[in-house]
Amino acid sequence: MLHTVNKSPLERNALESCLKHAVKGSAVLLIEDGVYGAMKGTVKSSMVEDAMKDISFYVIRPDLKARGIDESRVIDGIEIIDYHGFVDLAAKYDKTQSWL
Amino acid sequence: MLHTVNKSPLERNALESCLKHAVKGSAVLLIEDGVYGAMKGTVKSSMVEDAMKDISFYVIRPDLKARGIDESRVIDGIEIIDYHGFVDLAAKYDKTQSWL
Amino acid sequence: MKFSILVSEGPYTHEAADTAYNFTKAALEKGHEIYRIFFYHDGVNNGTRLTTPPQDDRNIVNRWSELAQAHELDLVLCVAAAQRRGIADADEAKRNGKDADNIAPGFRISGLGQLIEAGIESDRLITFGD
Amino acid sequence: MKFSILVSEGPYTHEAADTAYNFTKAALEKGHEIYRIFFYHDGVNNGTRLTTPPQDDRNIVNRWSELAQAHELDLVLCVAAAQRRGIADADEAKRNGKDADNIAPGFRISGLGQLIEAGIESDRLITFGD
Amino acid sequence: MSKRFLYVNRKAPYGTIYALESLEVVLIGAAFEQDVSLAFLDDGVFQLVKGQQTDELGVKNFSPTYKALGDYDVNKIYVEKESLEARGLSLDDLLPLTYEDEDDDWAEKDSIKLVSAAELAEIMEAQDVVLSF
Amino acid sequence: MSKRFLYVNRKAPYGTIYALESLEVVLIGAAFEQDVSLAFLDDGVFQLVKGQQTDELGVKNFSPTYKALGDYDVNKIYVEKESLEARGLSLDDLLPLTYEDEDDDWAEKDSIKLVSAAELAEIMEAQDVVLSF
Repeated sequence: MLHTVNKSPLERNALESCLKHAVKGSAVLLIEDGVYGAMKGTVKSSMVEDAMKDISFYVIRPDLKARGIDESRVIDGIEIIDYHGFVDLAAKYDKTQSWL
Repeated sequence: MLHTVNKSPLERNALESCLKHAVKGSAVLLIEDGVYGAMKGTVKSSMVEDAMKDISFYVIRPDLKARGIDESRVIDGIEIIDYHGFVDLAAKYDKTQSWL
Repeated sequence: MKFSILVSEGPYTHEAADTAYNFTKAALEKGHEIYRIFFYHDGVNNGTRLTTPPQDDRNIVNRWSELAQAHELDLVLCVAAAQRRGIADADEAKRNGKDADNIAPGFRISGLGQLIEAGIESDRLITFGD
Repeated sequence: MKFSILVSEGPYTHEAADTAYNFTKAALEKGHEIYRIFFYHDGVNNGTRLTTPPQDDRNIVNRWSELAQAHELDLVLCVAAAQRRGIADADEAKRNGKDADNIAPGFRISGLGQLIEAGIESDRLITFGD
Repeated sequence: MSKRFLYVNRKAPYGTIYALESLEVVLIGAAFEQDVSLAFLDDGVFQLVKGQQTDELGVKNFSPTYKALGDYDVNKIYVEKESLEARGLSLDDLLPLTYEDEDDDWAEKDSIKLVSAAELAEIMEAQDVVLSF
Repeated sequence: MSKRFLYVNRKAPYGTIYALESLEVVLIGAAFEQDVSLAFLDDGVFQLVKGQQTDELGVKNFSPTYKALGDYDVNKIYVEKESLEARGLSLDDLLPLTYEDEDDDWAEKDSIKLVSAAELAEIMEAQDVVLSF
């Protein structure tokens, strides 16, 4: 399954709840304000880094750039994609769950 | 100052941030989904109980009742008020800050 | 005491519109003056007369219109926010080349200066939002 | 592959409407089929023709209408959600005794069954909301 | 061929309309004879708290509608244990939701199934369509 | 008599419109010659991050407008230290916001003042009107 998270992990519990419910082999795509979850060096970074053992992480580049987050600040191993990549993920995984 | 909080402390950081910025002698009014912050026995109850030394807490009864939260579940020392009480608080304190 | 209210969310989706209404009603009942109610962000959606809520639910828009009429309230929709979200009176519709308007009775459209002025002129300004 | 999209928030206030649009455009560019775009909750506010956004900003409503025309998209506003929020076509306006309607070109109003049907008939249903 | 639909509820009632409008989708969806489940986790568990009284707030109390779900053959209602516990709640605090099991001489049975986060994760993974509100 | 207005910004930009529409209020409010301050805390500090590029997203980049605030005599911009640190940010990551001090021979000075949560609490308490978006 592909999970999308569009909330900042510093404001809401959506990412944390998502990671608690994403099984091994699933993917998490960070979109909109969710891209703050892809940043290195925040108080929530380790939560994502720990989850990367079992889950693939992706983040939307147009959302990163709009917010001034340079790619060098993205946690190593998170793949940066555009909307075409989002479509590919949505097609690859059999279903999508949005953590609103 | 009167602070109002309308978000569940179990979903968002609004109550926590409010309590970090409420000085001694100020008041916090829990409204809308913020009334979940008035409940005993949740993982966030102690945060409120600790803050009660310096801050007065109030909660809106119509919001508690709508959500099925019996008054017996409200943390001791939090005063339960209606909208007239809200108006009185807004008049008593020289300004109101909404933690949206 | 002189209160003003800022409503930042639309009807039904967030409770803000209900809380703002309940607060306003209570303030009036206690003899306070409501200097102005300013609708900003999605709050401008409180001012459309095209809503048809279910019969067993409250009619948030009509409730504002009736309270405004009963107490001569000044209900102001922010023009910039209203343009973004498609709330227009006859003048705005004409200016923007629209073939219809949808503002509800008792509301008027004006600028953000009306919010600042409310903050200056009122004893208290209370915000209800998300 | 056959995609359907659920849009749960209105234009401008939340990014959901932008992400849904960008996703839809990308899916079409990649040759996928968009079976339906269903607008629910405040999402119905994407379908009002009365918006007038600032000239230097995107026009979210027109963008949907143009994409619908170019690709024969099925843009459906939930009738119950639209009634609550004041979005009406000519039929709805007449039925509910309203003197105006505000639906934008390319949108139609229908029931929630259209969302369920989209979930059944499409390979993927993706939700964008708050 | 019927699809497995899961409705995920993570938001508290009344503060926002999502709980109410989610329920409207579930009721309409019940007519389509798909395999329907509901999940309540995080603040979504508050939707099922019993004793809701909305008259003073002036809004519609929609919680009785949950009790009608059994009549619509919606009887797989998963409530997350960890979410309840974090909120100081137990099953006793929730609406009693039941259905009559036609395969068991119409015996009345509980619709609510208490599950762990790990179990809920597997339930989510087993669906065809997941709708979140 | 002028009032002390504080605009409190706690939300990230672009995900929601609050940051942009808050800035519109500040610009209009600047014409009223009140005593104006802005506070950025929690995710609000993200509003001031430099290097925002919105062309790929297809929305308006409003961050240059913050740099114009000094020209409107809006030069008390409080940024919370704890909020920056929790997000792995420092002042170097933020837009350089300055103003020309007419009381000091129009010298260019920093508008941003880094404050602790405790200091910000006192600043909030010292206002007449607090607007939160």
